[in-house]
Amino acid sequence: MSDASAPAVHHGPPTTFLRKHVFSLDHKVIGKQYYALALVAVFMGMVLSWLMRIHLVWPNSPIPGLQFLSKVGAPGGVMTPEYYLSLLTMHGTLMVFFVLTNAPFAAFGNYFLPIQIGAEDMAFPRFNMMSFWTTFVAFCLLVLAFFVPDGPPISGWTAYAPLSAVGSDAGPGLGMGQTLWGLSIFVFCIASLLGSLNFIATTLDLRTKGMTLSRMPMCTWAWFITSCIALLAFAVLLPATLLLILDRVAGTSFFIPAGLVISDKLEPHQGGSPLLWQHLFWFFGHPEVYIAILPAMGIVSHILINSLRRPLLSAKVLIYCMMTIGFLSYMVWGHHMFVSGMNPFSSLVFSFPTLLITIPATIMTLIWLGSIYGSRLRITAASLFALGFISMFVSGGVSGFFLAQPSIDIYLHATYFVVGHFHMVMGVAAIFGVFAGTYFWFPKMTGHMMSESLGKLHFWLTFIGTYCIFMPFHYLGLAGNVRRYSAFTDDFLVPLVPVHKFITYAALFTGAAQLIFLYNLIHSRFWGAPAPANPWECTSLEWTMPSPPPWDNFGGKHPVVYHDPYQYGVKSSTGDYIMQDSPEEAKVSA
Amino acid sequence: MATIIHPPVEPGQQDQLRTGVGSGNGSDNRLPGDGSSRSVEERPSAPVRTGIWVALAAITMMFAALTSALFVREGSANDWHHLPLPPILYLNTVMLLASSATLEAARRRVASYMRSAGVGRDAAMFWLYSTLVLGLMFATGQYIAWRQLRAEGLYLATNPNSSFFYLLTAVHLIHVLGGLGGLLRVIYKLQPNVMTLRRSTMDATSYYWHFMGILWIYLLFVLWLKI
Amino acid sequence: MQTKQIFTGLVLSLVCPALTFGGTVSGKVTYTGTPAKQKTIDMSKEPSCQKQYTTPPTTETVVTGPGNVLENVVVYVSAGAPDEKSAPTQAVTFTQKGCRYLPHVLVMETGQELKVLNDDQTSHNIHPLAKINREWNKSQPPGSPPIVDKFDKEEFISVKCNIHPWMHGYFAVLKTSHYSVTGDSGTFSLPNLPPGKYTITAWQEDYGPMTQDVTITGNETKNVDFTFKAKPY
Amino acid sequence: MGKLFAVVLVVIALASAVPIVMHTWAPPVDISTHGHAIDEQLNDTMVEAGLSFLAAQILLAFFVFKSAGRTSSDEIRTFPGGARVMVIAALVLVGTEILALGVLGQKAWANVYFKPAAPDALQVQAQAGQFAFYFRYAGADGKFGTIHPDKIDEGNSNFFGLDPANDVDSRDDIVTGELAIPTNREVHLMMHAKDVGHSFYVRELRIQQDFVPGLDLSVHFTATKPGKYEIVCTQLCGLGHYNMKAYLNVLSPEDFDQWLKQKASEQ
Repeated sequence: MSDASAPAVHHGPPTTFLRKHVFSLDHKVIGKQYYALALVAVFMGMVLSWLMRIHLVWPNSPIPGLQFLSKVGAPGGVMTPEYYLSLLTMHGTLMVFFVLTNAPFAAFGNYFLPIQIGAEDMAFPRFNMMSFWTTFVAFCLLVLAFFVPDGPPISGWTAYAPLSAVGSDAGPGLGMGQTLWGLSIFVFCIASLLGSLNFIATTLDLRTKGMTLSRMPMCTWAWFITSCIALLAFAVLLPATLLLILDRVAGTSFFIPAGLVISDKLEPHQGGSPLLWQHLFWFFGHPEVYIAILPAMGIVSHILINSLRRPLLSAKVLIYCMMTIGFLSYMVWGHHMFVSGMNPFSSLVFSFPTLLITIPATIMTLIWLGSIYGSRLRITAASLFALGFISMFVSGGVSGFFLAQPSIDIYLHATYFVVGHFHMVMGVAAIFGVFAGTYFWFPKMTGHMMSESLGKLHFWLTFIGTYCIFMPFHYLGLAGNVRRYSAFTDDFLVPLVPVHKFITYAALFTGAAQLIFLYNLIHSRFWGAPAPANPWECTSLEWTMPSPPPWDNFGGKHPVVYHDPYQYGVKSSTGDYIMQDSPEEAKVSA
Repeated sequence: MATIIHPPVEPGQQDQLRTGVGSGNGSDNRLPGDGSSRSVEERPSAPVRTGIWVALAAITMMFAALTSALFVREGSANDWHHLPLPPILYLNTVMLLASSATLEAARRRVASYMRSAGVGRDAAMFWLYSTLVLGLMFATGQYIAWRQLRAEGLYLATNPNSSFFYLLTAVHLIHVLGGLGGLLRVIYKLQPNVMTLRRSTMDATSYYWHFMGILWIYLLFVLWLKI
Repeated sequence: MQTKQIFTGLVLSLVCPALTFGGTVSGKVTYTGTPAKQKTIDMSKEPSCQKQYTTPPTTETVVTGPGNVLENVVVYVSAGAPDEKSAPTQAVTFTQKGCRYLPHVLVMETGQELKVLNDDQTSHNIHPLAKINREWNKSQPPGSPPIVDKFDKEEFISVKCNIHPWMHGYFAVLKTSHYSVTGDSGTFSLPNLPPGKYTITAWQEDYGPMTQDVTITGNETKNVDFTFKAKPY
Repeated sequence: MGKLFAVVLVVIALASAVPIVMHTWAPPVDISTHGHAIDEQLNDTMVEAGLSFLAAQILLAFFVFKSAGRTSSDEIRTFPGGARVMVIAALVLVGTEILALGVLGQKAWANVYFKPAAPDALQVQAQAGQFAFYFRYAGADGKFGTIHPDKIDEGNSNFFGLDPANDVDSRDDIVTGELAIPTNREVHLMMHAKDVGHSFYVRELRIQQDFVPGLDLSVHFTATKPGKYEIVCTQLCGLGHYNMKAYLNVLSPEDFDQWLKQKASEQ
């Protein structure tokens, strides 16, 4: 009756163009679609950040051409304060949801999770296709907000109620734009839930013969743990946004208290609780940080091991650490609300698990470091970005140490210190993971090699550039520079403007450097040298098949797995490694 | 109907698996625990069955969030007017529970029908259809409950309690309708000319349906509760 | 003689209404009782504006002059006069200077162009809390071009700046061109009214409207005074 | 290339540390009685976090430097002690760090939040609205008039929605746009949000507290040094957020009484 480890839906080779490239059921195509969407989103978000940086240091001078983007938002090219906040909101939302959640998790996960466990596809290919196209709808809804009359939302990616709930009385951008934002996130949640469900079922049921849980590669583990986190996190954000939308369109009062007077107008609401939104949002919001970073950790470990030519000191410990982090991420949301008027005792309750997270994080870092010791490190674009990830993860991690303590948070909360912290640890670090993954897996995904030299150039510029951007953020925070300001008119902020100028130049420079990556990506896709099956001498299953893989991955056969995934530093017929599916015995390494 | 993915393992291969000792210190190479050295008929789990449990976990989380929101909101201000539940809800509850029973009966019939290919299809169908009918009656009952509240002038935005009442019942009803969809799919797959039903699909559908019943009891309790 | 005069008058009135020797309604707006004490505005939030004043400015809800006269009262023909065929072409301007509105009450005709200027070193947001017309809320950084808009329905619109909450003024959007705003003398005059029955309305932002009927027969000047009852709070 | 990476990384790590060590962009001088605890906490954390930052980056650089370019001819060496050492190190080092900081931090936090305001503290009400702060002193009768949201009329400078016509308590309330307080006397600030969320942040006071609509919160603090400091909003509240501020005017007790009299006359 039951047919064990085959997808619930069998699908033959795609025939029509639509099935091949658009509404494809093939996890590999869907993975690429996610990647493409993330690529569009990341460049949009980057341009928005450029505009913000420019406006910050030259607030009253026109930005040529901006008036064509929005006549109201930038009359004569001079950005209005509300338009700055619109860009800020859109930047945050695009980056967190459509880049950091999509690229390392949905894109690479979709492409490689089934292959790495030896399955021919995801457990539910139709769900898989649906989850991508739902995400796409969410993306369109968000971008649509750029074109509504009163402009995109201005309440930040955290959309704190009541600002996000009371509607256009509270200012431009809080009408149609904010509603579209809510709808977009609502739809995105549904997509992510479908996706996570698929990942979990696939990992549990479609592992091929011999692929025990302990034999799964690090990145598969990371994707699996991440999908467990995402399943529960988005299941909370979904109803939260539903309540927000109802407050906006149906006149309910979930988040809007009584007696609000906005522009001399008494709002017709009663009794709602703004803190309720903050609790629901951050219950999702903090795990979301790990949804962004865990896949990057997995990818980086996978690539690092490959370029170190040796197994990690202990893969098991690393996996347990990831699980611990995932578990703890549900007990720490309150550390975003230390000064929000929670009961001061609960601040301390939230502070301790937050500090505890540093322990698994430190263990992971030390294991990465210790594994580099005495290895045969191969420097490639991928491995450089992997090493860069570790550096960024450390830099962003230590600043979390400050913010985890309520007393210090009194001073640093809502300053650029926070901005620097999360940009480094969840922004740049995760993106470095994506870059590493791209340089590593591009040959497999497209059948073409990427230019290594351009890749390395891209790394150097990005690595130095990002440090130039985000380290100064911490200094600004220490000086008490408040975030989310569209101009620095306060007396104590004016002296800091030179630092902001430096950051702006660094941002423009680093952003421009990403064009090298874009060029490399597109050029190699069409004119890159043809890729062999296993260019990096890697052991996991995705490298046992030709590049790019056939539509059914293993060509109808099902691989049998004989080893744990990282048989490096051994003597074998192939060299210093043994593929997971080769029955060959490993000689004790010399 | 069973498509066997792994052919039963030859003894030689089995030994290979046993003796396969890897170097390095990743995981130890014990005999694969996912049953690769057994033939697949013995393997209990199938993606659909796992998938449904995962889905139920997500749904649980969602309603946990919604109901905890209810409790927070109830405590956050003194504008909470407790609304008396329309009595028809209790009738609906009975319907839903009854439908769970009928579906369980149906599941058993289907199983036996599949084992003894071709015998006892009508019995299975009868129970399936009666589940469908009961489910639809529940849905209509919920709709009537809304009508009664509206007649009393209690709308979505009237007061926090009515907001949560409409919200919870509506979200639950949407999930119930989803369950009915699954039921129709099962019925379709049992048509003589189709006959593509898998045991796992049947089970998944019934787990989901039972869960809807349990969830409803919980929601009813939460809505009835006065703090 | 007589006939000739009337004839020329008629011709002129047909040719250019502006020059007709019609009647005039003029008068004075005063109050009785004690008006509320105007509060001093605390601009400490915006030093660039604060330093423009030697003595701190006060609110302008009720502006009085010597002899109990009321300023900033809009007096206009609310009924009797034919609606205007077309709005005047020249725009009215509303200036933000020293974090206050000049003028405090700006009268414009429906469909007449409105220009909002920012003479300050800080950015303002102009937020007309219109109820009949379309409400809008745009901010205007220093150095950005004037905001141009128009209103097409008759309404007294309260205007505010959220960035500087004390900034408050009024747009009086009227259907007629026969209006006048009282100055420090409290007097007004509505000239060039062709013979007919008219309703004259005086509107004060705090005390609301008062109306009086007046009949104009030919070339005369009718005196109409308005007296509002002041509230101490 | 690996060696280059190591060098660049060390340079970056050291360069990042310089401004911290030089105190180029440090918090301003603390003017509160509770702030020193926070500053100590900040400094301790800076030392521990800074050291672990440098240690980790330099270790990474060092290992990369050593192992880059080693070929298959060189044997693979495992870090002495392997994973166990790492785990123990993390547990011991970070564990103690956490305990130390956690406990210390608790004290600093307690100073601010767990002590109730002194009964003789100066009662001031702060209202945050789009996009300005307004402050209210009880006046001669020492009683605050009640707030009537429907009566709020900013054009008429009635920012709190007072009703002097019927509410006698409110007639002598002193409403100002700047927060003046006397030195060395505790101030009990009762916070009220008029429309959306805002926040009260004074760097020099080491105080940051959100205004949450529908929730009446309060903070209390004692300022020690006279001077003019900026109060800014740190909770995104709309288009004027960046320009939402007020001045904190710390005066000697005599000057404060003077100021209060003068403001009372202006009401």
